[in-house]
Amino acid sequence: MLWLIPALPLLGVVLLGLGNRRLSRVVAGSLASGMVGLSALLSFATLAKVIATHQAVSQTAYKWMDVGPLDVNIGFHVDPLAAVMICVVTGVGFLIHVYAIGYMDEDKDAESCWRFFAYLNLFIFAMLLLVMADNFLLMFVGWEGVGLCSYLLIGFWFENEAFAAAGKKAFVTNRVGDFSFVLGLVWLFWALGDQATIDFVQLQGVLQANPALVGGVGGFAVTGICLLLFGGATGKSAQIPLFIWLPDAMAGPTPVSALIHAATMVTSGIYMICRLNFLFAMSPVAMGAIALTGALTALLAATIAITQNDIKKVLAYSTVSQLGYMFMGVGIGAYTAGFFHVLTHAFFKALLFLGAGAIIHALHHEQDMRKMGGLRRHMRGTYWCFVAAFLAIIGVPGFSGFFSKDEILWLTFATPPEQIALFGPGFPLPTILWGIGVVTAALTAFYMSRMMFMTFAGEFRGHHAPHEAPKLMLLPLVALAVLSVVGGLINLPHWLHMPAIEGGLHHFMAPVFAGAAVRFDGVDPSLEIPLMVGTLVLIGASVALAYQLYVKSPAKAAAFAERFPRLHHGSQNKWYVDELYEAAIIGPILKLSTQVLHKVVDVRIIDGLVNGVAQLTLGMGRYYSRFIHVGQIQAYALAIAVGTAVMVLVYTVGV
Amino acid sequence: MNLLAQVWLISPLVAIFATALVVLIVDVVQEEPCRSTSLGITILGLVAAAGLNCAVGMGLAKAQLAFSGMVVVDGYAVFIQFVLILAALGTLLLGHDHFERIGVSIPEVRPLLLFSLMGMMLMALSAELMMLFIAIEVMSIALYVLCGVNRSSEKGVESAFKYFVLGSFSTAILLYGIALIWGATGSTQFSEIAMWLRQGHTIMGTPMMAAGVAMLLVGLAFKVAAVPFHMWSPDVYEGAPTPITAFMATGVKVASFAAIGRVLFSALLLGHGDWVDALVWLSGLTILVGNVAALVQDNLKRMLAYSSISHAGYLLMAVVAVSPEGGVAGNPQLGGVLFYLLSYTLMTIGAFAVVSLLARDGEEDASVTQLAGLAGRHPWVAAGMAVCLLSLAGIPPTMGFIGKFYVFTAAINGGFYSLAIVGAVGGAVGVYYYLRPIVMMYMHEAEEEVPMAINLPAMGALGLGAGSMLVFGLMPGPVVDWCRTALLSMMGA
Amino acid sequence: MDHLLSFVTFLPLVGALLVFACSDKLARYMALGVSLLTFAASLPLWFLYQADGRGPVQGWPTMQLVDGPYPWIRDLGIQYMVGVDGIALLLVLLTTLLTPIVILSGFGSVTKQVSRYMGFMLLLETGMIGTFVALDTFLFYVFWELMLIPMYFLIGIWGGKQRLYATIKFFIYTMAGSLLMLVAILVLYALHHAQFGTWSASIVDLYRVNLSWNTEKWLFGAFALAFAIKVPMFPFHTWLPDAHVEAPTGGSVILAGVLLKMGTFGFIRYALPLFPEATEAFGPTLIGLAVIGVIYGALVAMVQQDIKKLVAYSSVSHMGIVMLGLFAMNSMGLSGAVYQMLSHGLSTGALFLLVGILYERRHTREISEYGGLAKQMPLFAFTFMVVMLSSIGLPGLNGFVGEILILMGSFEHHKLATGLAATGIILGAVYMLWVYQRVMFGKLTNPKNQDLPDLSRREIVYMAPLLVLIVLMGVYPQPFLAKMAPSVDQVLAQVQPASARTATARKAQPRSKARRGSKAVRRSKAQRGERGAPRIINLGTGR
Amino acid sequence: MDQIDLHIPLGLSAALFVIGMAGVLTRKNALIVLMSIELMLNGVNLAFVALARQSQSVDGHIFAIFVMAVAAAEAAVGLALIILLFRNKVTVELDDLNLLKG
Repeated sequence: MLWLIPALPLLGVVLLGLGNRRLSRVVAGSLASGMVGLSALLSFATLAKVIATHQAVSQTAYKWMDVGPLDVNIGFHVDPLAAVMICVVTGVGFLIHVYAIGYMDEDKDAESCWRFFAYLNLFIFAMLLLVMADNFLLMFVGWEGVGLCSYLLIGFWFENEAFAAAGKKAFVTNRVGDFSFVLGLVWLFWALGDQATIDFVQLQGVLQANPALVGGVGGFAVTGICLLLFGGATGKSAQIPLFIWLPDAMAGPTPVSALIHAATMVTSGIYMICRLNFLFAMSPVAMGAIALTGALTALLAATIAITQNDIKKVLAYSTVSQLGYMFMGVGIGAYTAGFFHVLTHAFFKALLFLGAGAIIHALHHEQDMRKMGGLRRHMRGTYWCFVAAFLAIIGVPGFSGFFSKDEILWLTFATPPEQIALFGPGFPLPTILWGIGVVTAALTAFYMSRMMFMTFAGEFRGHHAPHEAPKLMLLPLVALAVLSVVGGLINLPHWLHMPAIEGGLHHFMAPVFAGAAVRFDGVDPSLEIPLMVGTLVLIGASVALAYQLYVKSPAKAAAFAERFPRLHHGSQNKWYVDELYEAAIIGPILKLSTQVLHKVVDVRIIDGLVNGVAQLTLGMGRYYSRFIHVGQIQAYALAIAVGTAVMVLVYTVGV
Repeated sequence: MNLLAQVWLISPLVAIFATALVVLIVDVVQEEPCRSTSLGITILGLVAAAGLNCAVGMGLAKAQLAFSGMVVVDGYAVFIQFVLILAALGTLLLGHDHFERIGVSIPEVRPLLLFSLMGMMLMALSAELMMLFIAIEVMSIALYVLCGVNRSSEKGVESAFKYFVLGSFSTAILLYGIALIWGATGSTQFSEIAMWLRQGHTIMGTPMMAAGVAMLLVGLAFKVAAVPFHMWSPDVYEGAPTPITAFMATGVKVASFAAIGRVLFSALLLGHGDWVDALVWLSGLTILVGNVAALVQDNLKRMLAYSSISHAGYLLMAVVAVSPEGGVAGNPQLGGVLFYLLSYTLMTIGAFAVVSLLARDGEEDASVTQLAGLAGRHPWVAAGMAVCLLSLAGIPPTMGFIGKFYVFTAAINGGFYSLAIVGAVGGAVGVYYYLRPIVMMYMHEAEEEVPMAINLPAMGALGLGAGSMLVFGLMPGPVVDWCRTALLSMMGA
Repeated sequence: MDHLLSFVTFLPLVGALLVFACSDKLARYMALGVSLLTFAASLPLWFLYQADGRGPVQGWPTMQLVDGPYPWIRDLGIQYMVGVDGIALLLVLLTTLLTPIVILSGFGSVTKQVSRYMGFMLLLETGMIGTFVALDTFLFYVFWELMLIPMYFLIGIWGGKQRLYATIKFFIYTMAGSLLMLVAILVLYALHHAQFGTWSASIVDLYRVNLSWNTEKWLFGAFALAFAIKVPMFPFHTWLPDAHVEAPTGGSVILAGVLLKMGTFGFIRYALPLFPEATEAFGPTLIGLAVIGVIYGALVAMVQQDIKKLVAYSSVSHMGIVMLGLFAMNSMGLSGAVYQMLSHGLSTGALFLLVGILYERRHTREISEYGGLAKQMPLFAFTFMVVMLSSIGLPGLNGFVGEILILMGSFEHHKLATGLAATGIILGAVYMLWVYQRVMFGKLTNPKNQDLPDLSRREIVYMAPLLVLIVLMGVYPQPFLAKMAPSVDQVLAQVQPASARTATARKAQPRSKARRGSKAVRRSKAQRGERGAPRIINLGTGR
Repeated sequence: MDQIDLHIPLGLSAALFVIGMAGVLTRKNALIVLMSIELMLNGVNLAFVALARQSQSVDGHIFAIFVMAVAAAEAAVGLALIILLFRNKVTVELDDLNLLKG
């Protein structure tokens, strides 16, 4: 019954498509949610089965293509990793669908709601394909499918040029990643030579049988392949250098941001790396690159987030930053930790977005935090849910975010340098990464508190009075709030000394990551607690600072900005990355195409040559008829005479 | 062999002669020349000649010399005579009421045409150089007159005079060549010249012979309008009345190539010695100059004149490529020349039929632009013209393409690769000007409606041309067979 | 059944003759009927063709449904013989499918000289099918040229403002190539006679001709030029934008859908099997051109202001990918190439139809004239979206299958080229999404677009089958791939160069006895004798 | 019979022929051009006769007669055309014949 899980949302798409205009918002919404809900149930059933049997479930639908050495099925393979992921996708997805029914109520063109929900369902379908695929190509189908859906959903209000442009930007940026992903995939395929396969299970078998195929651990081939694949991940999961699309993606309706650009799609990069852990583990260099990229992205995004005023933008950059954490986690080989953060992040970030959505909805699509404030009183429910998420993300002990983030930080610190030998084994990369991680944690705490205070604290600075969100929207919030509080339980750290339940996720995932040869030992475990405490102190401090700047004396904040205008503007303008790309890449290419390729090469040179030849021939004709064929008998006779003379000479003298 | 048998062999010629006389008398005795009767008689005569021709061909076991070796009758001659009669027939049809339209009403046109036809047929028959010379003169002198038959037209007279001066000039050269060859070999009989060569003499080896051959070739090259001896043809074609132009474009070419073929194959034993190279050059030049010069012609007749020059080039290509030894046995390319001649004749007749339809009240300069929008007014005429032009351009599925295929194969089989490539390039160039009338007819609206004197005989000629292009383009088999046997019969001789 | 193929080939011709005679009103339905009949007649081919069956041509099992040989010009050893292998079969079906669609689309757009238009369309169909099925080089050439004439008229009569320039350019460009090809064919034809003593233009006989390296070089050049112009490959592509822009919708669709495939098909059927060494030697060059074409086409397409020009240049880019697959010299690349030919035919054809639909309503192709249409014509926007996605190779749609197969295939031996060509993935998305955004999204500003009607029922009818196929061929390509697989391996077996092909070998070897030693050895007559299965075919042609 | 050296008569004939050619090429008057052509033919005749003398056969003489006859016919037509020409153009200068060109 595995195939039903993706099939149901697809069925939803079809039904919605057939129903189209005729379906009201509620009908369309409930149909879509129903489909996702059903597949959610199936997913949980599958998860239960996997947990119970400790066996991966797999199923082959039909043969997709069989050409030469390539033999691909439409087939699904659900191991613990996938099982958990599909539950998150369908579960969170379901909640967000429900939420969307409420959210879309005042959409300008109510009759296009069906479109919205169809896209959402299509997204769920694609995402499930990505997660459940048993081979590279099918995964790639989902991989691009989610990209398409995000394109469609970002540009959902396509009458707004900017939104449409944002959609395009997202798709194209993703394509850049896909380009690298495909090359990695192809290279891997041929590297395997006679045992070429793209089936994940077989692939793992082949590689473990003889790693020499890809040049052994740290081999050139494997490093190249891993880097290319990671390139794909940077596109999908908004890492340096391809993170630019995610903030713009906030143009889409907020539920979309919550589902696609926080909870699920953007984590598919991490998921892919976890899936291929056995491959990535073979290339320390690539691992190092991944970890470093993750860390830097986390830091960069955080620095931008602290100055944004658009509530969704803040969340967007915080997402990018959190994704950076995850990559740092998987980069150092702490796959479970990384994936753990994927889960918790899915809960609290979705919650944050939905909360933000509720606020925006309440304020009639006002997103500027400077026009908010004092909402604590107006929207209690939303407020408390928001608080839960807030505490989770800044990593207050006991909340889900704390456990996952802390595990990543500790393991980063504990990683033996030679395992992420990007700059040679001697280089203390782990420590540096850890440092970045801590700083980022502090920054996170700062900008999140800033957001909290600017929206909920103080007096309301907007116009028409806000109202609490409708039940339909509140329920998912509550559900997610609960999850973000208790989510940590699934993988409690060992220092709590609760052997019964500690590291649940860890044990569950163990078989998946068995192949990855990453070990954390040789570092004194007793250091873990002090480090953690240190981090907590920093976090507390930054919260306090934020309180100072944004509640106690808001003037200070402005003054602070005055002090360092460069930094402030830089941060506010996202360090001008977009402008850089525009100037360095897009502009030149367009210029080249128009000015050189089209106007010169095509029109002038090639066509010029073609027409030139034609003109030359015609010219010869004209010359002949004007200057040679003059109409004088004796000229003709002369031609004959000369011709005769030549012939005679040639024949007699034999010139 | 008794005289009667010999006369029987040349009976088609006799028939034509008789017809000519009858028509002459008929046209003269009637105070006001009644076209249809004389046309009827002429056509009857031609048909009769054709019939006799077939009969002679049927009864022909092998090549037969007649009149003490002056003429030879073989499959080759029969085929050529057939094509010639066809050309004459076509000319008569398309020119049916042409002369009235341009205000020429002298009775001698048809007799002269028939006399010139006799000359042409004689060229195909002659087995001896002097005979050939006389045949050429018979053909030419009649044509000189025909070109100038429109006495009121300056162009007509000019063309006639140009043709006359240059024609007799080249004839003199040809004649000198004959004299030298005779001097060198001691005979004007083709067979004996061949014998002389087989005895180990070579053309290049004997200066007198070499010079003679060179001048002979020049004389013939002039008749087929090969570059650089071509310059008369565009002027003459343009100036002469369209039907006469058609007749020159078809008949003269066919007859001259018939003569060239016979001389080269059965007298000069083509393929021995490198004197052929000159012909290769002629062929290449002719193809290129003809096509390139045609590009810029707006006058249809002139354009067709240049096109016929380029076709002469392709025909030369076919001629030089056919080398008797190695080839003869089952070499399918042999028929190339003849097949090309036939297809060329038919499509040219078709094209000129349309040109003649454009002529009216003394004015017969047909410019390409006059065809504008023809497809709208006379779809069938346009279609026929289009087919003929595509065939001239050598585009399948037309007879013209088979002809091109033929000569190219011959050239390549003979190892003349570069010549074949020149031919291909020329063909590509040719496409351009062959398409221009089509563009006019189908893709332009007429700014000024050019009236067309649609008449049944002319349409018949067009139909004959276009129709055979398609029919024999799709199933050329039988014609191909005939051509091959015809040529073999001559080379066997 | 023996003559089914010939029937399919010549039915449109007969139809054309009838249609020419019809009145305009009748002609429409007449033509539609004939083309539909042809399509119906061609469908059985799919079922009759047994991918793993054996055709009558000895040593060429994949060549089936053969009709003939019947002597045509006995003297020249020219015969009528038609048949299809898996590759030609699919292309024939593509042709018979597209023609009725095009004719239906012409109902609205063609107003003057309708009967002629329809007649030429049918004539064209015969030409195209014939080119795919001909098994005699002479026959092939006849059909090859026969295609030109109707297309020439279609562009010249029903085209846009610059139609005359465009159509003559198209005709002469192609003619120049084909004439040189004709010369090359004739050289083979003469050599065959020289070596075997019989005259035959049959392709199977010509496969057996032994060539000196020097000859092979030049002949390959001639063939490659003719086909490269048709494909069109950079730098022989400049006729395409003009022809496409000026041609009427139907013309563009057929041009992009089928005629361009003639070039690639020519490579598969003629240039590669006839000249394996040359293929091996010049492969890199052609791949280089193909890659340039991919990137160049995409970049130039990106900056076009005219939708049709944009699509035209995108064709250059896509066909570049196809060429890359062709010269990958392994089953993945070649299958990918063929598959891409099909999907390009469908998606680009559909694109031109859509542009035509716009043009019919607004009589302009300037992108700037449009904007915000998605609101006004949602159905149109949806169709456009699907087609666009298929053309940029979105996984799950037909475009992807071919593209990925080609990339995977070509990567084996041409890593750099593949890497460069893969940028097409990005660039394709850029220009397509960009034009979509400019045409469909944003506010509907231009008052002229205020009340454009959405797709009419007729338009839906002829777009639907394309959409269905686009999805089907993406979701379930295996049947198509299975149909062509043996034929692809057959071709590879004939082209199989010396350097052993690791991956393809696994699949291709069983079918192909083709293993040849070093160049030097390979040139030797003996070895040339049995290179690839078809080398031992003898149809006993000629006398 | 005493053999004579062929070079003299043949040389003379060649000279005649070339002079005739030169006349055709240079003289502007149609009549003179016509005469030049006759001159060329006479050159040929001389060659025939000379060669006949050498090969001890009468063929050459007969050929010469032939040529004269034909030349006469040609001349007749030629003169007629010249008259026609004069009627049309009131001149017999060859340079005035240039309607047809290109």
